Amino acid sequence: MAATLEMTYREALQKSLYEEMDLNADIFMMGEDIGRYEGTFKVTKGFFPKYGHRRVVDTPITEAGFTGMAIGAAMAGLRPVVEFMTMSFAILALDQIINHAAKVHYMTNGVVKCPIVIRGPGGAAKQLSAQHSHSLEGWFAHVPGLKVVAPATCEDAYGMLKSAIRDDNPVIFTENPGLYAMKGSIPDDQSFSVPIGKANILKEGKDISLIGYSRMTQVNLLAAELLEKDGIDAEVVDVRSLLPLDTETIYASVRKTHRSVVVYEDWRSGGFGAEIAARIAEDCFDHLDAPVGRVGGLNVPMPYARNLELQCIPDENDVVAAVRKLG
Amino acid sequence: MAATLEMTYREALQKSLYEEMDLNADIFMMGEDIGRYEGTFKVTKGFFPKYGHRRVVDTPITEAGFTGMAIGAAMAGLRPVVEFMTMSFAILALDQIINHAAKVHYMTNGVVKCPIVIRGPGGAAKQLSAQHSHSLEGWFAHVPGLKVVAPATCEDAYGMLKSAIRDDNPVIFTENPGLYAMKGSIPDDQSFSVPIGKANILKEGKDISLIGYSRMTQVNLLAAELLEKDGIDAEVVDVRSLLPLDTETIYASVRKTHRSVVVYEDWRSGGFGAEIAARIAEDCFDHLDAPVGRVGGLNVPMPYARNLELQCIPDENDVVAAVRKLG
Amino acid sequence: MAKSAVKKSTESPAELEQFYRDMLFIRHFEEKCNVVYRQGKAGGYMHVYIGMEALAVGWMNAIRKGDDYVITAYRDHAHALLLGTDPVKVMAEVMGRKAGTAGGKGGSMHIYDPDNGFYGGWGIVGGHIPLGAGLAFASKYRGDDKVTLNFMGDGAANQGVVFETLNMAGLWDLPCIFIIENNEFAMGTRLEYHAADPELWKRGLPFDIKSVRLDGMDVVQMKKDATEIVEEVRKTGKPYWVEVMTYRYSGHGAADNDRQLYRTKEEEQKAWERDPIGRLEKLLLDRNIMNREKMEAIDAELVDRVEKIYEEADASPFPDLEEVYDNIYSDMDPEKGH
Amino acid sequence: MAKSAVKKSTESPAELEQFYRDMLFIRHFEEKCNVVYRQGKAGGYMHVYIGMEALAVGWMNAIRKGDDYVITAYRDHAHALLLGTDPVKVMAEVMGRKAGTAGGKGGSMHIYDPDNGFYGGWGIVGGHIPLGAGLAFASKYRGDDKVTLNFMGDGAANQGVVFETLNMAGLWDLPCIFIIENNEFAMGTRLEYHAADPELWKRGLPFDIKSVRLDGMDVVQMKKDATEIVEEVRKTGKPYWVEVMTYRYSGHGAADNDRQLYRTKEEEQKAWERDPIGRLEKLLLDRNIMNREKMEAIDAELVDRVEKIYEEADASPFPDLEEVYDNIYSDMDPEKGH
Ligand SMILES: Cc1ncc(C[n+]2csc(CCOP(=O)(O)OP(=O)(O)O)c2C)c(N)n1
Ligand SMILES: Cc1ncc(C[n+]2csc(CCOP(=O)(O)OP(=O)(O)O)c2C)c(N)n1
Ligand SMILES: [Mg+2]
Ligand SMILES: [Mg+2]
Repeated sequence: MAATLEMTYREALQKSLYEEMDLNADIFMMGEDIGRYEGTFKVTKGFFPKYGHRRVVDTPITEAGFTGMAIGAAMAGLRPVVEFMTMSFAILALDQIINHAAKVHYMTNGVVKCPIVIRGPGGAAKQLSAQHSHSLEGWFAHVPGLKVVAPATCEDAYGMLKSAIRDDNPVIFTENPGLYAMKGSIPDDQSFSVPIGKANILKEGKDISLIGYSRMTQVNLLAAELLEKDGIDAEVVDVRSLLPLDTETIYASVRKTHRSVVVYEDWRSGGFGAEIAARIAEDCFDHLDAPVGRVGGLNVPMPYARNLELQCIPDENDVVAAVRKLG
Repeated sequence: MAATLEMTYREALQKSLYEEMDLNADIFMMGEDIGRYEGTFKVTKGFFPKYGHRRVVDTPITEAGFTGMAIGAAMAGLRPVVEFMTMSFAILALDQIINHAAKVHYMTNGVVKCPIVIRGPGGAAKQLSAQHSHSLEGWFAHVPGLKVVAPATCEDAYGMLKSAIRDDNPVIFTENPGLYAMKGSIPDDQSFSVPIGKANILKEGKDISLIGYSRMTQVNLLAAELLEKDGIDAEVVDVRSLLPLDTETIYASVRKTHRSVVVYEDWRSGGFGAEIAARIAEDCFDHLDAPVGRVGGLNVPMPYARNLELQCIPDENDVVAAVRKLG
Repeated sequence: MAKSAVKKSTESPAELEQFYRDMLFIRHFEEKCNVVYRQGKAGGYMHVYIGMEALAVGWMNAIRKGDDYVITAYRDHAHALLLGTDPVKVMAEVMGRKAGTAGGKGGSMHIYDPDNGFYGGWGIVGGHIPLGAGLAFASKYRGDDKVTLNFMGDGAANQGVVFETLNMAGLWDLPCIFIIENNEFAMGTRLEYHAADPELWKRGLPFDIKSVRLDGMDVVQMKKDATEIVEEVRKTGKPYWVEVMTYRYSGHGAADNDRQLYRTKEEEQKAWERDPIGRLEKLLLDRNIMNREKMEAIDAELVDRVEKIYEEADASPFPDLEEVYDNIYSDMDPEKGH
Repeated sequence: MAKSAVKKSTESPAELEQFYRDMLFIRHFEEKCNVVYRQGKAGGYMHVYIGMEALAVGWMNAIRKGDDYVITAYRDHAHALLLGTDPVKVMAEVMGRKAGTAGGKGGSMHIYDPDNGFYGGWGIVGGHIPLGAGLAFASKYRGDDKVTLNFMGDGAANQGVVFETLNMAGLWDLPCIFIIENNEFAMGTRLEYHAADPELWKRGLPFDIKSVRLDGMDVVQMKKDATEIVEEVRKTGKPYWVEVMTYRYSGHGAADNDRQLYRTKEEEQKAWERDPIGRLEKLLLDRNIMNREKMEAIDAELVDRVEKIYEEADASPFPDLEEVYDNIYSDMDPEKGH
């Protein structure tokens, strides 16, 4: 077992990007203010000085345009890593992502590949208001042709970004602004990577399965501690990959605990948690001692005032309350 | 009870549009080829000659731009009815719809209203391939601030379009290309309208609830006939309105039949049917004798070849099979 | 073509003093916003107008306030204040208070005041441009003679929807004035790095739209040029595309505290020589319209005024938690709870 | 500026005959597609190139076929055929057969053949334009000297993403030639009703991109102009914006059978006088390069060839049902079943 390195989620992403860019000269980065300005969330800090403007491309504020260009470059065999300043802005590039990147492999019946990674902070940061706080992973996970991942730990940020960059299909890689400064450890092993499509049990438990992804997995870990105090032994299932979705691991956990709550930051109604909950309810029907609980963001455009905003975003107490509700 | 008129779904939409435009001079229509060309699906046939280019505006092919202009006009008090040639093209205008139309009322804390209707054919027509066959209603129904309706009958097409146009909030009105030529009857009463937010039982039954919207409700009616032959008495619940969602009517049906299948044309994974199924499974848990079944479109970019395409779109046999699977 | 010829000023002393007070008030208001942000009493993204005051002052004095339409992006405090929005409400919104223009739901980026003709306050770069044209569309539809001022940044001028809108505005003759506040930077990206041709004023030409580049650091000239254009558009009902050269002395937003990543201290120093307030002060002194003492008195008065505005806003309560569900729809509640 | 000066032709008789055969082959192929569609053997949206043949023939003869990149929208049969794609595969795709370029999954709008440099075949108006620039971006990134031909319609030239792409192509010097196939209509909307200024060639100017308007009904001139531009772009590595005037005699798509909604029979008649094939025939006759008999012989030969292509395609099977799940991903299956 290799030694480990302590670093933040942000640094884990940077390490992954550095190592992949050094390995493969076809990889380049594209995005707004990622070069000279080092990125608004500083994920790309240091890359422009090292790789220059050829491989670290500062773009105009034209999300549809530069995303489409990256897709075309990928069709020609390059391996672009596109950063959205916030994933909310991907809304402007959805046609490029969904109608072009996601479909070209199928529409050419396998002749053209589109190895592109689209990454950036998804979900609410702090008081960015209604237009800058979207969680779009559920929309992407609805689209055949895309892969969608949402790592919750430093190790997965490091290992899954490598897999995403090496993947020959378009991969949506969503980071949560609340995770960037989180510390954790990753194996000191450049050959390490985490496959796309495998969920992960972060804490074993026998009483209930707390199922989530991205930052909500961290919230579930906190909730599990609170539940511990009430003598409830919760299992924390980190979904990690929304498309493909590892139902096997999820179902195994639910069939063991017979209870589950699905937790996601996106608007509760119509978020991807609904799909996960619907599948559990259908495929684990005979194993459920209680309905599949759901905790999602309030169905509200994100308000600016901090006290209102905090209400909208699920936290560990909301999870505990949902668990209690199941009785 | 007023007399009724026989007409197609398309004619019902036209009748509704004519009557509303005659009633209120602030209403105007905007879209690609809706005027001189009469609309690709001919829904706006006859309007240009009658109202002229002031109230029937032919636009360039710039979905984001003209949708945004309609939103601005609505903010100024006009009542635009925007047609998308196919709802698939709404993907190019999503930022305008979701970040602007849907949020302005909240971001101004109620000061600005946005009375706009966005309508057009949603779902697969016939061999339009991957880029022209989207069902987007699930995405829209995920967004607080929007209302989303999907009428399945001529009467609802007529009555719900009136309610949509009279609504002071942005309403997504999705029509299915397969419904335009369908014949039906509507009340011969210009004051008639169908409120947004109420589901409708189209056929009563005691054994199972078939829950769907738009064209899939017609598919469910056919499935109900087939099931009849096997002595299964299905209840057909026409959801009609996705946002707001009339869970009361849906739950009442499920609590009566104890069995349900949710049917939708959109990709199965992550479609709005998942939300409906998740809610039933959670809120009707103690009333279910079987898991909530789901029938959705294949998780495949729509292929061109007719034999492949037909495979992707749910039909009555798929529904019957799903019912049987529940045992 | 690019305008330059500066005409002799004919403004009255009173009007010049008003320009001075307006610019200085905005400057102090924005500086206070920066302090408030640093104190943690405002959050998220907040963008101030320091350095650009002459631009908004010139244009807002060229229209029929409250009647004509105005819309802009997230750098929106100045536009609202000049249109007559209660400064306490603006400050309260910046601080996320119930008394704010949007009850604390919008914040700095989303100030609105339709009663005074102000339609926001938008956060998606370029996204509000078609909305502005839609306001102008409504004017034309109704046959009134309102004019719409549709402001955007130099970075926003690259967004596709802007060109889509220009084409329709030209095609349908909409009384809309598109105004680029060219402060030479899009966040950390210099004009030369985001525009193929930095002369953004040319972009209206292919749509048969009158296009011009103006100086936005001379409030007197700005007001003159703006008045000419506004009156022409009111008469012709046709759109206008205007690039106005200005500069922001502050960071892109309150969270941008490393300006040296994209420009040097020397460059900023040089830019200060163009400071629109200093420039007007010189004019006022040269023409003996105002002396230093008077200026200092006005300055003190405005600093004090802004302080009072802040205190009143700061004394006002945060929104009640239940309000989170209000005004998503005009006629119904959303589903409640997580 | 708008080009006009027609230079004296220097094409060899052999080359001129090849132009003739190419244009005539496309014409007959497309007419057959219309028949196939009417017979119900093709469905969905299908758009033919009748009237526009000289445009594609001119450009495809100006590039390094198979090496340079070509991308266009849904009106894509001609481009593929001229690049060397097996006509049987194109016809089979139009008919939704397994033997098609995309195994029947794409249909008429989505023909692809990267081995011959053809990258589609796209259905979202304007959506492929940034992709084309991305192909050019790859050339520049790799330092090869490929040129990209990026075709679009006059209606597509209004889409915002086109302008976003022009700005980046100009900003980064991408070897991309943007070519507007201006056939005067966007479906049922006449140029004058969708463009503020019908001179679309001007739209490259604000991005510091060389821009020109050309005649697309004279195959000889088209080939000459195209060659000049392709060679210049190959040398300079800079983008070019080209508007080519042409006309479509057919309906917008095979489903458009009421052209009188947007143009008169007289107008169409007049347009036929510009028919690129008739025009070349006249030249061939005037120069005694070919006589009527020879022309009729070639015509008969090509009609026969197209018939054989159709028969071979029609004899080929439809895709197997299981194939519906193939090639969504390069390395995994989707979830199966409803
Ligand atoms: C669509 C979109 N992309 C990116 C952003 C992030 N962002 C906010 S302001 C800004 C720079 C805009 O510069 P400019 O248009 O020149 O306006 P300025 O801030 O200089 O007034 C960026 C990139 C955004 N808000 N919206
Ligand atoms: C984004 C989008 N909007 C609308 C359509 C429907 N549509 C297909 S072709 C077309 C007209 C395009 O005209 P033009 O660009 O001139 O190309 P042409 O067909 O004349 O070759 C329209 C409106 C579409 N496919 N994509
Ligand atoms: Mg700027
Ligand atoms: Mg055209």
